[in-house]
Amino acid sequence: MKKYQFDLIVDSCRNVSVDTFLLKLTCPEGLPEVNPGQFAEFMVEGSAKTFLRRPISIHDTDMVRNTVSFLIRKVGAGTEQLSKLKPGDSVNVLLPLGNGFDCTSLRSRYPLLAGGGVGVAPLYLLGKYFASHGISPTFLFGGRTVSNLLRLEDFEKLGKVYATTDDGSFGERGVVTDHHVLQNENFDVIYACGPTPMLKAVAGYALRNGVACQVSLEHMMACGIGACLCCVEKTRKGNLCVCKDGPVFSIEELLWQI
Amino acid sequence: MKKYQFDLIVDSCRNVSVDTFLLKLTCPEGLPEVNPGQFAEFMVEGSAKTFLRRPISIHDTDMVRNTVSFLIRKVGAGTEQLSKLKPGDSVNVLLPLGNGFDCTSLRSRYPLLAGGGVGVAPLYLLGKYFASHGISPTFLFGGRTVSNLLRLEDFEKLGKVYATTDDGSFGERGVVTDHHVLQNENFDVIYACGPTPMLKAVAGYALRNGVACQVSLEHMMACGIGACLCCVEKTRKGNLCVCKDGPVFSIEELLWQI
Amino acid sequence: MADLKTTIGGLVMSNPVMTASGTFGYGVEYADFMDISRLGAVIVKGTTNKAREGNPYPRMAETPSGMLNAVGLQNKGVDYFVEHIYPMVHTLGCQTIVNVSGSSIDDYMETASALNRLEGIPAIELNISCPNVKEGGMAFGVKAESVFAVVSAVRKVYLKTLIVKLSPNVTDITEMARAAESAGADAVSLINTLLGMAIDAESRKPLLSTVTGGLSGPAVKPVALRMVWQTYKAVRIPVIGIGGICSASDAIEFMLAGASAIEIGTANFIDPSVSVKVIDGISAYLDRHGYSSVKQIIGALEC
Amino acid sequence: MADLKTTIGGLVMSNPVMTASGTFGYGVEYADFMDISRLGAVIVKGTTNKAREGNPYPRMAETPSGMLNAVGLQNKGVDYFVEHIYPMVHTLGCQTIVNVSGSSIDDYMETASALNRLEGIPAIELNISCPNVKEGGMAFGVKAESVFAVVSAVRKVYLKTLIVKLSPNVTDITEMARAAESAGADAVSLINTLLGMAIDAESRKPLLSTVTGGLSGPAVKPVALRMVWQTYKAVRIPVIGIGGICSASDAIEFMLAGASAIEIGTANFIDPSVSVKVIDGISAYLDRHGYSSVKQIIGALEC
Repeated sequence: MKKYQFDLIVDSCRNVSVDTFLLKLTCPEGLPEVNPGQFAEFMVEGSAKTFLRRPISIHDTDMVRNTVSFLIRKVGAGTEQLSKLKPGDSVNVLLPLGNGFDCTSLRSRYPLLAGGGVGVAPLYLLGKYFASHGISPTFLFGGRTVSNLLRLEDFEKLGKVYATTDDGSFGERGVVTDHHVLQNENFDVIYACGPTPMLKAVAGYALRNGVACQVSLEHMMACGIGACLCCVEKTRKGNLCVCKDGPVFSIEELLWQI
Repeated sequence: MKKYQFDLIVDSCRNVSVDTFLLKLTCPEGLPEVNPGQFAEFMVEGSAKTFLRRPISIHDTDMVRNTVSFLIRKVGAGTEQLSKLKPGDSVNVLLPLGNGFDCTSLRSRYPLLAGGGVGVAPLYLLGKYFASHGISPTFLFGGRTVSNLLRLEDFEKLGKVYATTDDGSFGERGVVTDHHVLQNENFDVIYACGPTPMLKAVAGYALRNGVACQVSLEHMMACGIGACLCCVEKTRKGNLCVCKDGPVFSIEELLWQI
Repeated sequence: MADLKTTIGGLVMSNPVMTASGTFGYGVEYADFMDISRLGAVIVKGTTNKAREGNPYPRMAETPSGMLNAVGLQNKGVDYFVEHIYPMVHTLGCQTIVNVSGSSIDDYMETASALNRLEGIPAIELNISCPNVKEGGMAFGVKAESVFAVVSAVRKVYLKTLIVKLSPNVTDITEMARAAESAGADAVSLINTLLGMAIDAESRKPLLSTVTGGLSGPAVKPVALRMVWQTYKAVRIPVIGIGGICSASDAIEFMLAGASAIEIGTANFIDPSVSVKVIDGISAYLDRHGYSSVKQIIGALEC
Repeated sequence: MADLKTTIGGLVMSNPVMTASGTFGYGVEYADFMDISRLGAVIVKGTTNKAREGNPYPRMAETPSGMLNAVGLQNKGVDYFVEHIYPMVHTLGCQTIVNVSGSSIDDYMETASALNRLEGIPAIELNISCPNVKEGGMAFGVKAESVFAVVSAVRKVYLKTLIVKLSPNVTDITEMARAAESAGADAVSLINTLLGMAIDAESRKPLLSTVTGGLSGPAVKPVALRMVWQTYKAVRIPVIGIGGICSASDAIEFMLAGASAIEIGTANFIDPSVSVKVIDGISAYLDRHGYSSVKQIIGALEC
């Protein structure tokens, strides 16, 4: 897929939780096609502490209005700076980058979309894809506490949403792999995005139960396009770039000890 | 004089010409006494291109409202960034720094305040000093063109204002030392601030006519308080720091070839 | 419009702007963002005689105005390059130079002679300054005798333009440049990365799997500029400037200090089309200052 | 609350935070902004046997995340220091260390022995790494033999704590550190500035009157951290870390890499009260991580 360097215009930037915001950008040149799970690299201006671009999952697109949205957690100087963007501001973005989730060749009829924390971000576009193809996805989200569970009401418009929290403040207490829905239902593919321990737990469940599983990794990146070879993950094919060969991998490709 | 490090609050920030803005800041802790000709060092946040503070002349103070104003020309990344400040923003400032103009021991009764471009900035507070002491100062300002002459109407409230422009678009055509007022009047002290060639021309006039003359220098600075020894000017007393021993010098102290 | 044509030994380029090894892939990665045929040359990533896995993740850390990397020469080896990559890059309409690294003189010679046979590769850049491999790499670049040894050996088997990429991690870079020159190098390029390190205070762990890595980006530009200036005065062969170049002004500063051409590295990660902006900016500068050729600004610093 | 007490040879400090020579005047310049008696020590500016004018203006250039300086040891000489400055700094309630520079071994010895007589000065820092003077300075610091020679000579006449400040402009800083150690130094401090350069493209002129100058600030931190880590593993005497420290986290990183104490330099220009923030931040870090003494984090990097 052709990659673009765009100056996108901020349509809105609003908090959705204490540390997370939803950034909606307009693409005057016309938004290119985006696969669920692809990401963008944001130039961060106005911060002496950020030098490199910041890779951020694409959360949603609107091909009619030419808008693309990002669900971003403030984790450092870069995302902090992005949270200060105001409507009308311009931000330089490379997109769409990487390979997204495999939604077609796996022919899933009963997919589980598992997200941890802000890892739910790319699952929205993926859920929309399934919903638009007549498949109702199941979402299973985990967070430390209820405020880490993001945009639940929006996800509920696409499919059934289950949740766990470490402190039991919402959904079932525990981590996503403890949730009863995994015992009760037979999903045919699991798509997961979130912190590595959560991904490994989900991958372990998938392996044990013979379910296909795709995980989206979040390595630190420099270029975002496979040039610098900094964001590698060791795989059966050797060191692959998460930015170019990922960020989504089938768990069989990975060498995780699970 | 004791120096302070303050987080000042932006009261207003407005353009006064195409490349110059007036920044008015409030000092919640109470503004300390400032001598005309002293300066402040501004921390510039939100710019990857600026590392050091920016030294800027104090343009005006209001001891009742605890405000201090700066007339700033956008000449680079630092001043550009400062121009984006909005009311309510906070900016870290060291002040008052350096020694200002000698307004007392020279006992001037008929002072000329000569400014080139944005070099008029410190002359406003100096003019106010004289006006408040019953002395009407004469201002003589030079600029490349009319738009380089700043806040003329405000200076006119303090004293008579003469001007030159290189292109003759306002006042007399030429540079300040060409102005007829220098032939017609007998000033007893000249206070000058502006580009070095202008200062040297004014100093030459003063020397030839036996008039006391004080010039404010604008060397590049790092610390602003006499620690780094970067902003030195060669004087009869050796290398002196413009930040600490200046920025105002009597021309007899300097080793200028004039 | 001023003439941007640039010559480095037998290598003729349409302009002095190249992309640095390891920062531009094989060129094709950037084809969506710019017309890579406009570049003076693309220097493709460090190639060794045998395939290398590189270092474990994490290999990168962001630093003030720069970054550390410890990729460790991940590549599929020269044979793979010759068979699979060369045929592809050859069609990109862009001059391709191969950066060559190794752990022994024999390694370097083997890779260089394999590349010598490729008609479409007019030059190699000998990387004797990679700080991220355990053996060889930088070890060759920090002593004049070993610089001389490896360059002489490669010179015997490589007959086209031989550029030697120097390490800044030395007391006197002009010694290394002179050694490369007397061993027959056609040009020297500098600087490679400065050896650096980053730590996470909270976890008390290094940020790179290899503990140390190579520092690049605008942070190192003042050091690079100084070394280019020193080297320009010390050797007769052309100097290629590298180190934190992000703009036409940066590139021009390197040329004023004595560089005949420049390489853009880390800046490609920030702005994938930066190199064409640099080319256009150099052209505009030359016109504005009344120069008819880019050659007129090489070493034109007034001091 | 964790114990911040720090020992460097015979020098005992209330905490490991010092201010670097040339960045903090004589301490008094900063007294309006902070309580300078809270510092571990103030290292006052480079002092030579005779007065020095320093280099012509311009002496400074801003660079990405850093600055170049070429002050060139402007100072009034050791006799002036003894007569006029010492009596004043002695009353500031703050431990004062004098940075000593010179153009010859005799210069260094003369200054060091004059300072040896001052009861209130518990240590000197021997600057064999100033890049901004024509003779001496850095020349002494880039060869192990001359490091040994100058440190041995000074050791004979200076009986209190002798710190040797090392230049980063070398191939192997551990060689210089070992030479200083074997010549009797009580500690080494590193890094001094990296030799750099800046040019104004439009005027085609260098930005410094001396063309080259010393690079400092966050830009050099990765290099400094690496050199401190290498040196910590190479010598038994304490290492003092310097290079771009702007925060408690930066200071802690240096200590984890092996520094027993640290110096804050360029950051003083940005925030004149940064050093007390660093002291408080180190204290908070130690408490948060359950350390009872700052000594426990020295060299505690896990790798």
